[in-house]
Amino acid sequence: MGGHDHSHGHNHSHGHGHPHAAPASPLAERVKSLEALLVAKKLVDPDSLNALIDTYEHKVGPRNGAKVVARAWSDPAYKERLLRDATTAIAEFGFTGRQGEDMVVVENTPAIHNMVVCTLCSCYPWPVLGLPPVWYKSAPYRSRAVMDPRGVLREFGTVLGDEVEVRVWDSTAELRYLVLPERPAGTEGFSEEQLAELVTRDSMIGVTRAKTPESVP
Amino acid sequence: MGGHDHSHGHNHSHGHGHPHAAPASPLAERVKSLEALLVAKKLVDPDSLNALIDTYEHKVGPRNGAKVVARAWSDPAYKERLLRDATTAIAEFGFTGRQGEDMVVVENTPAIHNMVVCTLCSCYPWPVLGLPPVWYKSAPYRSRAVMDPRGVLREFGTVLGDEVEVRVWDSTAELRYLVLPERPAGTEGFSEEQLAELVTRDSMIGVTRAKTPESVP
Amino acid sequence: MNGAHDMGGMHGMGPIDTDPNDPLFHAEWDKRAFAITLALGFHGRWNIDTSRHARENRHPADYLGSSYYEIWFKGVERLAVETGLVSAEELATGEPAAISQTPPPDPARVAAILAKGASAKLDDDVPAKFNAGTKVRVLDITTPGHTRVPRYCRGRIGTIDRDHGVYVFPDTHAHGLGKKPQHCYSVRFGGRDLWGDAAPSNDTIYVDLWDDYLEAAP
Amino acid sequence: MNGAHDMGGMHGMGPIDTDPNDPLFHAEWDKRAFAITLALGFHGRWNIDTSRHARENRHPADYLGSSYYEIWFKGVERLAVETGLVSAEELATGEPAAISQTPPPDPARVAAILAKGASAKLDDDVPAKFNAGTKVRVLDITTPGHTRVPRYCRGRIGTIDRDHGVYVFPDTHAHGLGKKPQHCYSVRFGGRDLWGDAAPSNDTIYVDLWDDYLEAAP
Repeated sequence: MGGHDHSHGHNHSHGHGHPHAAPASPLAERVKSLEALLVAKKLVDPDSLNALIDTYEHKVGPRNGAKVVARAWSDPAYKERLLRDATTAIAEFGFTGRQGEDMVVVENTPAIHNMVVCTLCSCYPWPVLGLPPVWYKSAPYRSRAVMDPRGVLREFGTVLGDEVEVRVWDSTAELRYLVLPERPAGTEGFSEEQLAELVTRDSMIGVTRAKTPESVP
Repeated sequence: MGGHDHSHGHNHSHGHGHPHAAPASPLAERVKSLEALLVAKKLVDPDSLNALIDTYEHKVGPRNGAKVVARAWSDPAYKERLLRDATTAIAEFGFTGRQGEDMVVVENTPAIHNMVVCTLCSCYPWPVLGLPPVWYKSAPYRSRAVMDPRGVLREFGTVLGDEVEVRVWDSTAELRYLVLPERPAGTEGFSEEQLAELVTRDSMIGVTRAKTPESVP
Repeated sequence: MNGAHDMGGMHGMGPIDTDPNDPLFHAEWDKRAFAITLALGFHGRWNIDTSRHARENRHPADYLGSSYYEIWFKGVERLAVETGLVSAEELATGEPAAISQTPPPDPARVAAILAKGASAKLDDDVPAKFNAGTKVRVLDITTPGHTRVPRYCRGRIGTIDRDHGVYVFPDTHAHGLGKKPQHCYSVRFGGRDLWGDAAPSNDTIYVDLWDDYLEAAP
Repeated sequence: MNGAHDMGGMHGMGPIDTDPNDPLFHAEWDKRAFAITLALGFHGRWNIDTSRHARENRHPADYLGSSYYEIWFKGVERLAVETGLVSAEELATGEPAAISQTPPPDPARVAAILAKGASAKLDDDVPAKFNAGTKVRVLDITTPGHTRVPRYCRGRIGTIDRDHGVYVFPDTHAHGLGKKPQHCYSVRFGGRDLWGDAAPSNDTIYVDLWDDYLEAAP
């Protein structure tokens, strides 16, 4: 398997903007076959595989990040800690570890809009956001976020004034970036739990704003 | 058909270093169908299609360029004209026109080795060399000729000393480049016809040297 | 556009098939695709820059997954429809809805048409911005449209090697925006100026570039 | 390597599917491919840079034509064989020839392993070459190996925004050549310095880059 993998026969339609098309059956068979081999060789434990999937399907996801954001909106001292040393401040919630070992939080303001991309692969802050959405890993987003960020934002329905500075963070190293969205107007007196309801995954990647109170039923 | 063509189903194996694999049958059908349509609409004349194919399969090819090179090797005044104004000097043979309207000839010497590529598509001097070979149009050659020319030359069996300057000509405009290879040793007294036998297509692209008299039966 | 066609400097494309006896055409359909492209071009509905853009302007997976004449064929299909020579419905059904009112050239004239060609060199009296020997920097222009500046030389500093004269400017010509006559030069780059200090000191790369792509080196 | 994975600045990739409800996994096999990759990684036979290179180091047509977890799966197949965890014959036949002598971690420990992670930050006392506010030029390094400099910023001039501290250097770490501890910075580029004057004047792009990628701006 050294050198280049020139395997043929895989379903090329995946590359044409339809990454969630039904998989080519031969690939599903190859995955199943490798898993069986690794289990038979006692290299992996099936319970570990299930635990890994369960963790990122059900336990670790953007609700973690929403709690961090809601506290930063509520507690100026926490926000100050978060912007100064994000890793430690986020660890106060117990959100630590893999693909979030070293965190940076960047703050959106009326004058500055931040967004995050990984042009080279799919780096993403797992402990606070879970696994990245398909679009974040896709060629259209990775290719254009650094070159035409305002066009990308418009595609997400986010229209910025020309006077707003756009800052794009390309995650080329092991720093993982979380955007602190602007706190929506009309949320005075909201509890952290109420605020967290307004914080979406996409707003913490920086492609949308947080929800407004009016938009939440 | 505006915008991007996302057609699926073509044979992707062409892209994996096997550009001469048998074509996907649906593509052959599409070509046949378009030709029939264009003929029925009286937009193309079948005799013209045949004439075009016949021209570049049988009439225009690297033997043209070989005549130019052989004369430059034999006639110092011609060589001077060729290097000063290649278009006019080549037109003395009647080799003119499409994809050779404006020619440049670059001369190989013991100190300088020239080679030609078109990284952006497949620009090539048709009147003197005919249509380009598959490798010239291929991703491996186009990607590496400008970045690792000595490695590419080694793949063609052409090993240069470190002291030799390599000049790569990327045909990004409408100038078309022909390499004047070094005249091989041991060809004193050869006629132009004999010399032309030593001039290969690849030597005029600059990926090999001209043949030696010993190598020709 | 920054597309898959802009291949200079890419890794991973595999070895070169250097077979000197590899045939020019590998199937009947690729001969026909080649000839159709040239013959339909005789109608003058597009120029060489338009047709290059019709080939390169596609999803990189499509470009890299297509054979050479497959790309030509997809390009001519697109051009035929975009210029109205063929309707989208005719292309889909293969059934002609109308006969062309402008006949193609007589087959007897094909050889003469090819021998004449169509030079992109112009007689316009446009002054050159640079002289041979001048150091220039390639502008960092990024356009979704057609351009002939390879990415590998953008932002890099080179030296004007020779002035080819005044030529059609492809970035406008490909999009129906005129010939914008201007000088085209051969610009010489040191291999190390493009690829870093690991490149041999005596590799040089010559790229043909137009005035609009260049500025005086800072 | 300059591969298809280095996507910043490419055109033609089509629209973004912005559906906020698109599921993380789309088939059973991609969940399993994900979990296999992490679980096999617990053996410590490769690091994150090795595994990134195993995914990116393939023909661009293969990379662009594969779905996300398809690339992960091809990567872990390659790593398993290259590190000897699985033989090529075992992979081909699916039949185990030998049982592993080093057991995988207890499933009960998975959560703790994930929560601990593996920081690439190092305590080594290495001096920083640059300070925040310094103008730097990204070196024109071209390597067939692993690197984390996107092509779009090579040769460009930016400003050190902040010093992240000392980190593992991926170019050596991916190839078993050590951690080569050095400072990693966030480097700020103006959009116009990367894409030309048509870019908005107030677009800024921050790229994390290591000392070995940078020189003082000329």
